[in-house]
Amino acid sequence: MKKHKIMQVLSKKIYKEKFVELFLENDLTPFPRPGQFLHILTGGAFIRRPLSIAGCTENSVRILFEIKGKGTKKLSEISKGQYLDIVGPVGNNFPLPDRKKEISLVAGGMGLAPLLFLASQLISEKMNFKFFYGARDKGHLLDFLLPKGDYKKFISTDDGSDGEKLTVVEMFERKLNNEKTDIVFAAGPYQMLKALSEICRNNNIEAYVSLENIMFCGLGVCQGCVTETINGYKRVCRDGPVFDHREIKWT
Amino acid sequence: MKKHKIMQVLSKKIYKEKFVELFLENDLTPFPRPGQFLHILTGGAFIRRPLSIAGCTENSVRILFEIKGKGTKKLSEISKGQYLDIVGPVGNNFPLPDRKKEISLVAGGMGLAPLLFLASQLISEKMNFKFFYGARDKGHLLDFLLPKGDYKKFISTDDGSDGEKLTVVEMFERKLNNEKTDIVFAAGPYQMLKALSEICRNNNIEAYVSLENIMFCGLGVCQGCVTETINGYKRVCRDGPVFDHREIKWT
Amino acid sequence: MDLKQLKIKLGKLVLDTPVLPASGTFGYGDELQDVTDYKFLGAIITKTLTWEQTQGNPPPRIWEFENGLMNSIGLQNIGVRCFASEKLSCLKKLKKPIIVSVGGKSPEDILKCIEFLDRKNGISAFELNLSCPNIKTSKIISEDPRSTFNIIKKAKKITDKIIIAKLSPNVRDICETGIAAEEAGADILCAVNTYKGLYYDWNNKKMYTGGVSGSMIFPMALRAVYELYQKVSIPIIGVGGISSEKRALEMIFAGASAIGLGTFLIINPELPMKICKFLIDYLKTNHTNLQSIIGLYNEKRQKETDC
Amino acid sequence: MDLKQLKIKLGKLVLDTPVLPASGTFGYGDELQDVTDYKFLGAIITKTLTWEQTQGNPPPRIWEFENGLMNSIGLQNIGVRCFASEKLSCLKKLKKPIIVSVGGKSPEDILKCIEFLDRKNGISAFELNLSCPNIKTSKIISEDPRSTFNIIKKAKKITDKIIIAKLSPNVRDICETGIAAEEAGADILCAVNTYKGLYYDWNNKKMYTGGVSGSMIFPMALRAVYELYQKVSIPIIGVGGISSEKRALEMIFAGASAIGLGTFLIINPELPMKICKFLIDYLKTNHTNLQSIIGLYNEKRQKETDC
Ligand SMILES: Cc1cc2nc3c(=O)[nH]c(=O)nc-3n(C[C@H](O)[C@H](O)[C@H](O)COP(=O)(O)OP(=O)(O)OC[C@H]3O[C@@H](n4cnc5c(N)ncnc54)[C@H](O)[C@@H]3O)c2cc1C
Ligand SMILES: Cc1cc2nc3c(=O)[nH]c(=O)nc-3n(C[C@H](O)[C@H](O)[C@H](O)COP(=O)(O)OP(=O)(O)OC[C@H]3O[C@@H](n4cnc5c(N)ncnc54)[C@H](O)[C@@H]3O)c2cc1C
Ligand SMILES: Cc1cc2nc3c(=O)[nH]c(=O)nc-3n(C[C@H](O)[C@H](O)[C@H](O)COP(=O)(O)O)c2cc1C
Ligand SMILES: Cc1cc2nc3c(=O)[nH]c(=O)nc-3n(C[C@H](O)[C@H](O)[C@H](O)COP(=O)(O)O)c2cc1C
Ligand code: FES
Ligand code: FES
Repeated sequence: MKKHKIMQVLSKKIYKEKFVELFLENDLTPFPRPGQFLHILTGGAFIRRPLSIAGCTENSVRILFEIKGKGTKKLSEISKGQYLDIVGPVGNNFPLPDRKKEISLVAGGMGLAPLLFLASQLISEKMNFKFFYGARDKGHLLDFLLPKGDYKKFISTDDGSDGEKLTVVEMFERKLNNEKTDIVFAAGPYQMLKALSEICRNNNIEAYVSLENIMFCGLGVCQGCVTETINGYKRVCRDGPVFDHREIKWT
Repeated sequence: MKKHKIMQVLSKKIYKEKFVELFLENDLTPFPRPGQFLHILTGGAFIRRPLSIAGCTENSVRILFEIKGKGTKKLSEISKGQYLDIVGPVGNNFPLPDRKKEISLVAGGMGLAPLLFLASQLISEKMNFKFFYGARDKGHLLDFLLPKGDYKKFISTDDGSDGEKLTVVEMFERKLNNEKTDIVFAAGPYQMLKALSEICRNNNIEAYVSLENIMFCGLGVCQGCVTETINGYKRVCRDGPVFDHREIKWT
Repeated sequence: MDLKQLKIKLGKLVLDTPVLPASGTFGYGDELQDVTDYKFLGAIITKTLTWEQTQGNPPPRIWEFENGLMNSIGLQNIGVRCFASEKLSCLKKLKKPIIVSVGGKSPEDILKCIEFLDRKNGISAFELNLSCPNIKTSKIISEDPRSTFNIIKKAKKITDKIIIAKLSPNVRDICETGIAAEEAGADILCAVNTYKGLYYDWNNKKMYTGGVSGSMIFPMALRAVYELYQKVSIPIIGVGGISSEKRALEMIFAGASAIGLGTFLIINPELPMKICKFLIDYLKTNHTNLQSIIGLYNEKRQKETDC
Repeated sequence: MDLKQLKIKLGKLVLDTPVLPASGTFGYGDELQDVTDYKFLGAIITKTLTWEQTQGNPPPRIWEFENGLMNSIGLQNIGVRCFASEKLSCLKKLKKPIIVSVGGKSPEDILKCIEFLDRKNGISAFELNLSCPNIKTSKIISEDPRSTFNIIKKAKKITDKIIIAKLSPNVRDICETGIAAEEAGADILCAVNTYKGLYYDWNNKKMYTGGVSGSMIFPMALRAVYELYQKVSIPIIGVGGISSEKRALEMIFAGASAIGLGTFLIINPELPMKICKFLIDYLKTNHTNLQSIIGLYNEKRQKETDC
């Protein structure tokens, strides 16, 4: 029984009313890698909810989520000191890239969460990268959560209320000439990833994207979360959530 | 739409950890009579829960309940200012007795609730009566809630931790010689009422008892709450909860 | 709230709104006036009546689940004759179509009820309860297409009033009985009655059988209406676990021309009002009308059967 | 915790505990070792395998209710041959009886699987999935007693291994198929698979069909086992909505010799442990043994069929 855990909430913060950051006692084995997620019983919904690991130290695990519906609503009401029923860490992870490559992280909306973890890892590995991050509007922008470090940040909002008035994918494309990219790590809504995939394909850029499907088991045993790939249906929870963008049959 | 109400909690008290008294804004029509009850959506259980009206003024309705299971547990967590979804007042009532009769109220456990209301009514009508009240033990005894007034009180507990060490029915029987009774109004557990009925029958005492069956509609339309009587199945929620004890086929 | 646009015709049965009470949680029809606003109800329906007065099953009769209820009332009722003499005249004053639910231990009993009531004024339709799981002495008629066909056929011979066949969901394929009912001449189908369930009481160590209703049966009831709508062309009253405005509309999307509220009429007496309001808002926002949204998302409905 | 007293024989199938995983939420059998403690499970069971590798249905495949789940996986699996070469050897190391669930689009497909696997070592039993509601190209075999009888009869001819018939609850009377299975020689019944349901998705305005599982189906599943126990004498594995220790025991009281956990094995991976603990406590407090409490409160079981 290594992956089913009851973990204590160490601290909780709420940003802009609908974004919640929890630090949990780190009881996870093996040590999580960026891209992996926790499958959490929220109390507000019948099945667990998948949330990316947004950061991890020896002592604590960080999650960051938007209040969307019944599950995340209930989860947002938890207090410091209370416990969460968790399965994790689960899923695969972003592959660690070659040092020599030009790396870009591209986050749309709450796709920020897994990329925060990846960014911290790259920083501690002293690897260079660029961070592209876009949100709907200023009220949805959590750029203050980006880790400190010596890397370039590009911020956009769909309505221009902060940063550039572009989608994050448009921004990424426009900068391509000046900001060379060999490999992309991306997370966010399906349509955003699809658009990004197209650009990467056209520009011959390697890209790994993290998908968000509805999940039941989160453990690879129920076949509930599949996405269509060129190799047939694959489980987002176990074969993913991170996929080489060329493998996915975008719909 | 007169009997389906959203009523505000005016105040709340908890006694001995498991007994809860709520005063609700009195929005009820017609004005409730002793014996009637409210059918309350607790939030903790699928169907409503019936609770006797334990008192009533122009401005407020009082209920008094023991935390028994999921419904009453959830109900006990309500706070002043919050609202309850209520159907009521429903059920029949204790018949107002003849002034010339010797009246006894006999309450076992939470049977206290409807009899508190009846006692207040008798007091305000300036009618004389005796109050017999028994509980399991001291921890279950709420005799401090008995209304002030010039009437005789007899208190017992099953284990003798307070009052006489008798069941309330035994106590009632023993006092019969000294404390003449013509008519009894009783509420409490089924077995207690059954024993009391036997005594009343043997001593030719008139008796009205309030039954507690599981109820769905509380309105007389589903036939779910019936009890067997000499006149066939009768609905406890509508034909009762108060029955002439001779009508009931005790099981 | 302008209810006019909620008027709907189920064949000859004209309803002010598509929101109906379900049989068994509405008493004999006029008892809930001080609890729910009848304005939002399309018709009155009675508890299932039998030829003789019926005692019903011994208590307990109600058991509770997290999201539903099990009952074993056993059709306790005053009998059709007593109903006709004591209740019917009050119902007429409500100025709504009166649907009388009839049932019994045998097809003959049911037909006797219809024959007797057919002579009374003011009744719009008979709902044949072919699906009560709680009468221990007889089989459920609508578990069998032949028996369903036979009783409807006979009923149609003795009355010109509208015949609604209330179907059991405890079958392999509800279309088998639905089609049988349609072929025999039923005017309307009502689907579904309760699901056969069991409850174990830890207090007295006893098992109780009964019929399960409430939100927990909704996905199955919705499926039943969806399947029926693809195979029959008479209107369907969708019943089973409707607990909210959204679920009422889903039932209509699946193919119901009207919906019935049983368990949740008691739990939330304001639900008829809320459903009417929600429907009106939906129709307005989507520039459509009630008739057009019946079966709207039931893509499999064959065009041929659409008449 | 002394598990010895939870040992139970279902005919020739000997289980360390009566708590089993249900097919479809346990992968190919060895994947949940880092989530739930296998010590508390009486056997290993596989996802239903088909002769050819199966793609399954297009996503989405999972929908959620307040107290349950609907799935339409469509039997995605690697196929029996790949299973035999890649998975079976790992399963043997677990030292538990291995139950292989087999299914397919036709009876022939199922029989082919059994014929092939019968030659492999280490398999204790075949569970014939006669009840998957999510294969759109074929009828559910166990909706029909004759088809059920036929396939079991044929299966018994080609293997000496234990045959478990997994039954559909989407029938008029599950005893009809249960008896057919028994008469054809089935060693054990497994009841029930999922209930046919429908889900409407407001986001994309689509209706999805699937099979409903989880707590909401428990009273119906319990009833199915209760009815079967009165009519058949082979052991029954009770499955459907078991969400707690109490409900596991209720299933046993109704007549199940073992119980299967599907949905709640995922929701609460500690449930097998909790059920074992609860059972042991119950047996101790009541000075009894597991065998004696099977069907204990199923008062209607005929003494004659008790063998
Ligand atoms: C691998 C993975 C990692 C994720 N990481 C994060 C994260 O770090 N932060 C974050 O804010 N969100 C994350 N999500 C999305 C998050 O899981 C959903 O927002 C959440 O499950 C919504 O639940 P709810 O009960 O609040 O909403 P619901 O009331 O269920 O519905 C709201 C919306 O969310 C969708 N949804 C419901 N359940 C799921 C599910 N299991 N998976 C995906 N979508 C669902 C519904 O289709 C609906 O449109 C992640 C999803 C996946 C698959
Ligand atoms: C007319 C009437 C008036 C009542 N007045 C009072 C009162 O004033 N104060 C008070 O403390 N209690 C009163 N009761 C009893 C009260 O309704 C139950 O204690 C309460 O419903 C238990 O609900 P629960 O969800 O907390 O318990 P549950 O979790 O449901 O179960 C706990 C126990 O309560 C029993 N129970 C459950 N539902 C009902 C129900 N609807 N009716 C009766 N018993 C039930 C169960 O069989 C079980 O043994 C009255 C009951 C009736 C019928
Ligand atoms: C207490 C109760 C009594 C019922 N009595 C009847 C009845 O007399 N006749 C009938 O056709 N259906 C009866 N039903 C079934 C309902 O009409 C309805 O078909 C079923 O409950 C499913 O709908 P629901 O989930 O909205 O309650 C009864 C249901 C309940 C809960
Ligand atoms: C996601 C999922 C997949 C399933 N796949 C199978 C399967 O492959 N074969 C099978 O016989 N039953 C399958 N079932 C049915 C379960 O084995 C079980 O019979 C049913 O879910 C009822 O039990 P539960 O309520 O405990 O889940 C599946 C159920 C679920 C939820
Ligand atoms: S959610 Fe079960 S396999 Fe992915
Ligand atoms: S609870 Fe419905 S008639 Fe009494």
